[in-house]
Formats: sequence, C-alpha cells, structure tokens
Amino acid sequence: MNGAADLGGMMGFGPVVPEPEGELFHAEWERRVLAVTLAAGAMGRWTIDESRHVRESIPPAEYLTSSYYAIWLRGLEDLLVAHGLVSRDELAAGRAAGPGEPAKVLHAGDVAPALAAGTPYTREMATSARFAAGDRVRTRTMHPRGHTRLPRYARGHTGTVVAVRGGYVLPDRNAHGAGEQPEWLYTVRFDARELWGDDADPTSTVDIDAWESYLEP
Amino acid sequence: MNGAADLGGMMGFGPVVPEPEGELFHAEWERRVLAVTLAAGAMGRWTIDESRHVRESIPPAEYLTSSYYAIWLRGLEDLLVAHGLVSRDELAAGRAAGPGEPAKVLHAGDVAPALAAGTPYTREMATSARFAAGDRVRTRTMHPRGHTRLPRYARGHTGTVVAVRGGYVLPDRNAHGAGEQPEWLYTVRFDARELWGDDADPTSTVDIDAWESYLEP
Amino acid sequence: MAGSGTSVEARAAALEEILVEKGYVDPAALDAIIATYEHDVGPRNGARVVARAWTDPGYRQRLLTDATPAIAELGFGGRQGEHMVAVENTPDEHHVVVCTLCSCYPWPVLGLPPTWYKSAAYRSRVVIDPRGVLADLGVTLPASTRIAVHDSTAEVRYLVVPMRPPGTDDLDEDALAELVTRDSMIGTGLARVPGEAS
Amino acid sequence: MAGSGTSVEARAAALEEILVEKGYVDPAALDAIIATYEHDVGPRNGARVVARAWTDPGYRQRLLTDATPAIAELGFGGRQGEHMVAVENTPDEHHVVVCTLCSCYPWPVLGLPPTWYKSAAYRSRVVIDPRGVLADLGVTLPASTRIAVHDSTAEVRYLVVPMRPPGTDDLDEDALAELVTRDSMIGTGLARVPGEAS
Repeated sequence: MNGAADLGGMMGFGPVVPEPEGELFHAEWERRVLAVTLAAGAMGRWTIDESRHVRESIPPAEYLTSSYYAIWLRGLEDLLVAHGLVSRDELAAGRAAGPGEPAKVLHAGDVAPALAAGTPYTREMATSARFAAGDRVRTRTMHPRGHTRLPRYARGHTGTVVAVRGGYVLPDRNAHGAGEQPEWLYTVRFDARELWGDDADPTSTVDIDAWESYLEP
Repeated sequence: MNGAADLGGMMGFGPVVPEPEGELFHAEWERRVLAVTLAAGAMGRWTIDESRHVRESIPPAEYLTSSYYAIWLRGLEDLLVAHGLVSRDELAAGRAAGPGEPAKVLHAGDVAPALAAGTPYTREMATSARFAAGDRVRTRTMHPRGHTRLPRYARGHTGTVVAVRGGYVLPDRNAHGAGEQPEWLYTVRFDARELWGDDADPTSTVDIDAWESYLEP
Repeated sequence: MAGSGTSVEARAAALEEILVEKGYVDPAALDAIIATYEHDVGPRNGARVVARAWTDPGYRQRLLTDATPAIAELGFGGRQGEHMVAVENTPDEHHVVVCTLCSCYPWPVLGLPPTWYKSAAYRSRVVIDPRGVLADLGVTLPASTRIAVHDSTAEVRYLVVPMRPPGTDDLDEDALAELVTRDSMIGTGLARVPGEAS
Repeated sequence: MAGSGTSVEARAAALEEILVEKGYVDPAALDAIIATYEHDVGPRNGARVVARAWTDPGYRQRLLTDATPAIAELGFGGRQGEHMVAVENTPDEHHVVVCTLCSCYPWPVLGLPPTWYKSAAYRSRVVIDPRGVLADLGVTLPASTRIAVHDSTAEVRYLVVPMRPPGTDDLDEDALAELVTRDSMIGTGLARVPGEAS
C-alpha cells in the first residue's frame, strides 16, 4: 500500500541526526515494547509480513509523529485485537478481562535458541528463475491497496538484475493470510538518474530486492 | 518538492467526510487566518507560487496533523519572516517590536475591486506551442528539491494532450524569485491504468495541467 | 510563534495583532474580506451559471467554449477564477475536480472550499479510486459512465456542469438554480431532483 | 489503548500487563530478550566479522560469496540475519544500507538499529541524495567513488565491509575490530584510523 511508511524520496524531514553507538533505548518503555513484540510474535499467530502491513496501515499523521517503538506498540495492539487475543476494551482498561486462550508461549529458556534459529524465508522453487544476472528488467506500475514491498519510488522503472537470491516467501500474499506463494527474488540495480531524473547524482545507484511478479522484461 | 502536500495516490487517510454546504469555518480564528492571509498577500511581497512552496515545505508530521487554515497560518508566519517583515521574536512575543516598513496596504475600500480583479497568470508567448491536442506526451521523471506542480503520481507516465491552455507563469521558477518564465500549459489526460496499474478502474482517467518543460514527446 | 506549543488560536490572534501594529494590514479590510466570502461569494453564484447553461443553449455553448467570459456575463470572476474551464457531465462521462497538491478551487463561483475538499483523505484518494470516493459521498454512477478526474495543478479552475435532473422541464432559471448543489459543481454530488431535501 | 490520549509509556505498561495476565507472555522471557540485545548481540559481532575479513583472505572470499555461513563460522546468526549479504567498500565503490519501508537491519551482526536508521529523515533521503546524507554524518567521499545504496526491501540483510584504514598493517584482529564502528558497517561511516577517538 502507499502508506506513510513508504518514505523513499520524500523531502522535508530535515537532517539525519546521528547517535552514539551504545545508545539503544531512550526510555524503559522502549525496552519493554521491543521484548513484548518479539515474545508475542513467538506465539506464531501472525507473520512478519502481516506485522509490517499493520504498521504501514497506521494513519499517516500518527505514523509520522510516532517514534519507532511507538509504531511497534501501536502495531502490536492492532495485531492482538485483529487476532482476537486481546480486546479493545482490555487495552482501554489496561488490564485483562479474562484468561487468555491456549497459546504457544516463549519461555525464558527458549529465548536464546529461538533468536539463534531465526525464521528462514527461503523456499525451494519448483520453477526456474525467469531472469538472470545482467538482464534488464522493468518494475511494474502497481499501487495495491494491500501489502507490497516494491517502494513507490522504484515502480515503473528500468534496472539491471545484479543477483538472483533464490526463492522467498512473497509478502504481498503472505501478509494477508493467503499463504507463502514463494517467488524468485532478485536484486535489481537502478541508475539514480533513472529513478530521480537528470539532476540526480550520476555516480550513484539504488538496489532493491524485488520478487519476480514485481518485474517484467 | 516531494513534500507532504503531494498527496495524490497515498493511502490510509480513511473515508472522506462530507460537510453541509453552509459550513465555511469551524472557529473564529479560521476566519481571521483567511483574511490575514489574503490581506498580507496583497502587499505584493510574494507570489502565489512562493506561498504554495512555503506550505509544501512544512515538515510532513506537522502538515498532516494540521487543519488547512493552520497550514495557512504556519505558511504566512514563514513568509513574513523570510521577507523580513516580521521577526521570529515578534511571533514568539505575540506583539510588534517596532513599526513596520513602508508597505502597500490593502484598505477596506479596495477589497472588492482587488478580489474582483484577481491576478491573471496568462502571458503572451513569443514561441508557438510544441504540442497540440491529440499528441501523445510523456511526463518527465523529475524530483526537484524546489517547487514543482507536477505531482509524483503523474511523473514518468504517458498521456494525451486534451487542451492547449495558453502561456502561463511557470511556478517552478517563480516560486523561487527567478521570474515568471512563462511556458505553454497543457491539459494532459492519463488512463487510470497507465498511472496506477492493471488493477485500476479502466473507465476512469486523470487530467493534470502541465507546463511544457514537464513534458517530452 | 508565541512560544512553542501555543494554540493555533493564540498564534492567529498574535499574528493579526502584529500585522496591524506594524501597519501592514487594515483591520477593516479583514472584515471586508470575511464578509465577502461569508455573504457574497459562494456556490449560489455557480448555481446561477449552471441554471443559465441548462436553460440557454447559446450560453451553454459559450460556457463550454470559454468559461471565464461566460461566467463574467453573470457578474462573477476574479481571484481564483481568473482562468475558468467548465466541464459538462453526461450519461457517458462524469467529471470530478480535486487539487491533490493544495486546495485550488474556483472561488468566484463556488466560494471557499469545504474542509473535505482540502483534506488528505480526498486529495489522496480521488485520483486513484474515484468511484470509492463517490461511494463515500453517496454517489453511485452506472458502470458505463466514464469518470474524468481533473487535478487542478495549475491556475486553471474547473467548474462541473451537472446533468439537469429529470422532471424539471417546467422550472424556471431561479427554481433550477435551487437544485444545483455545491458538490454537484465539484462532481462529488449530483443536482437535486425537485422535492429532494437540500 | 488505555483511553485515548494515554501516554505511550502507560500503553506499553498496560499491554505488557495484559499479555502476562492472559498467559501469552513469560515475564522472564522479556528480560532475557532485553538482556540479549543490550549485552550479547550488537555491532561488536559485526566488527569481528570485518576484522576477520581484513586479515584472512580465505574468510573474506567466503564472506563475500555467501555471507550467512561465513558469519556463522564466528558464531553469529539467527533472527534478522537469516539471509546475509556482505558488500565490500573499495576506493571505487561505497555501499550504504537503508530500509525505506520500515527498519530492516542485520541484527545478529549489528544489534538493534539506531534511531536515525529508522527515522523518516534517513529513510526518505538516502536513496535520493546519498552524498547529502553522508555529509550530514560527516563523511565526504571522493567524487570518483560511486555510491551504491541498498534498500532492504526483502529478507536479505546487508553488511558493509568498510575499507581497512591505512597504518594498520601491524594490528592484530582484536585491535582491528576496535576500529570497526557500527556506522562503518551500515556505510554511513568509515572505519576509524588508529588513534582516532571512538
């Protein structure tokens, strides 16, 4: 979707403000939101794609006025409500109205192995890749209402495949509970002038990772 | 510029909420901001293009959380400061620190004739129009940091000239005090599928008004 | 701006006071501007133009050919209506007007734009999903009617001439003007049929 | 959300309490997650990878060919680093990593992303004006150095291998790792030269 999260190429946000390397959190609640988001995600009720879609669906005014952990908090609230695990009334009251349903709970002893294992998104492909490194490809003009990982700035532009990454779960369907429908994933390189016009820096390029259905020859 | 004002095609703002025909203002301050904006503009210190650029330059988080008259207020504050007519200190104090400089003031008796006259933006052109109705044209891919009136959604797309409107002041230069540099203005019609992709309504079109330098054959 | 966190009301009042104190703005002019748009210039102007076009084929032709002088025949014109274009709805084609980039709107015939016209919801969506926006606003068109969206990206201002409702053959121009709503001249509504609540 | 207008702190506390009360979340697991990213997993991991690549040509080749197993050789991997790609800076080409759509970042080697990496300012601008962003961050590259921006739009995570600074021929792997900053592995900084303040 063309939500507020799709920020590439927008202007007016001011300078990038650096931060010391050791500074991870700016308040205790940020630590808790990180941990709660990961632990609740470990219940396995939603995919990473659905969680990204929930965040990109936050109304733009709220998205752009929220810190990133506040975006995560709002996203987690919305996911829990959407999946019937917590009610809006409970969120409003600030306490549980009743016991939870049976769930797969991440226990302390499982944290290290779970984080170390991660969640691989590669899948064996029955078909062969349509494109190869060196191929010229054009990204589709598409503006789906649902989730996509093709940024607006990179739609309808011509680039070159620089790597074939393998088969990967397709976010556009998986975010909406329509299954993984894996596709070949490619890294596509664009000349900056192709994306931004003649005034762009001629010595820079932008790479995106694009699923096969994002591309046409 | 790709500021928050360039909203065409974005998603996530919710439904359009209608309003009764007689409802013009929602608070007294809105009336005053309208009037002050028009009266201050009548001093002739800035063009309509510069005032639009000032508004589109409002930081996106502020733009999207502001009502429209609040956007006008912020824009007027910024214009007055940029032109040295009012200082930030005066705005902060809420009162004038000293008398103003000599200015062309719109007096009550001049309001009706000034509004009735308006400000024509057409200019005689020494050159003939490059395009004619029926011509296929392509909008340029361009992402200037300064002002432009070519919306992001209509860049890099092919349409048809449906009208040649005449010579008009070019906002892209005029907004930055570089003079009027008038160009031929065209109405260009795009098929919705050209702009938005195959899922778009095949029975709809979008027209924009585009200056000649926005277009290529 | 009168201290960060100051309310927009306070900032507006402060700015007006500063401009008056500095002699840049005449308070009586402010009142005259407000009175103009609250009482004199509004969608009843456009309704007169539309009703004339419905009843006078010659006028209709002049309006569709060169709208600015045709509108001036009825005494309307000026700021934000310097360069008018009229587009006519038919059973085959429905016109809708927006300004995705700001709030451009034909003031001399429609007055000041309503809040929704300037809202992010309308500006973002009507270009990509015009039928969805019309549905939000209670307007359902036949699938066979093409929709032409006009994004006011320059100084041309668009006036939609809605279709004349059925059952109005015996109405005079004044009565017809009563049926022409603001929204019907933006293209987000239809003209009322006689007897329908306004 | 604990009442509209409730602070984010209160909402975060309420949500945690609800999840614990409902038995969905183990409080000890929360503490373990926080401890992991505050103490165990951070940019010092990536610095070890880079220092190894600087000193061991065979390792460098494995890292650039297939980064995930090469990084696993040093014991790093897992969540948000399942599919790693390493890109090497040279005098001719400088790599910079961003996630314009959210906050994708290689956690096992860099830990949690800094605030600026997730900010609208960085995400919006580095793809259209990479040299300008680098200048904001104090990095000026020769005009002859191409800049390759990598937008992490899928589950591939990018680690930049910065150039080894001059004057480091006699440093061992541990000393070299000290020179590898987090920002140098995002591409928004360079590795420190010996003696430069960290």
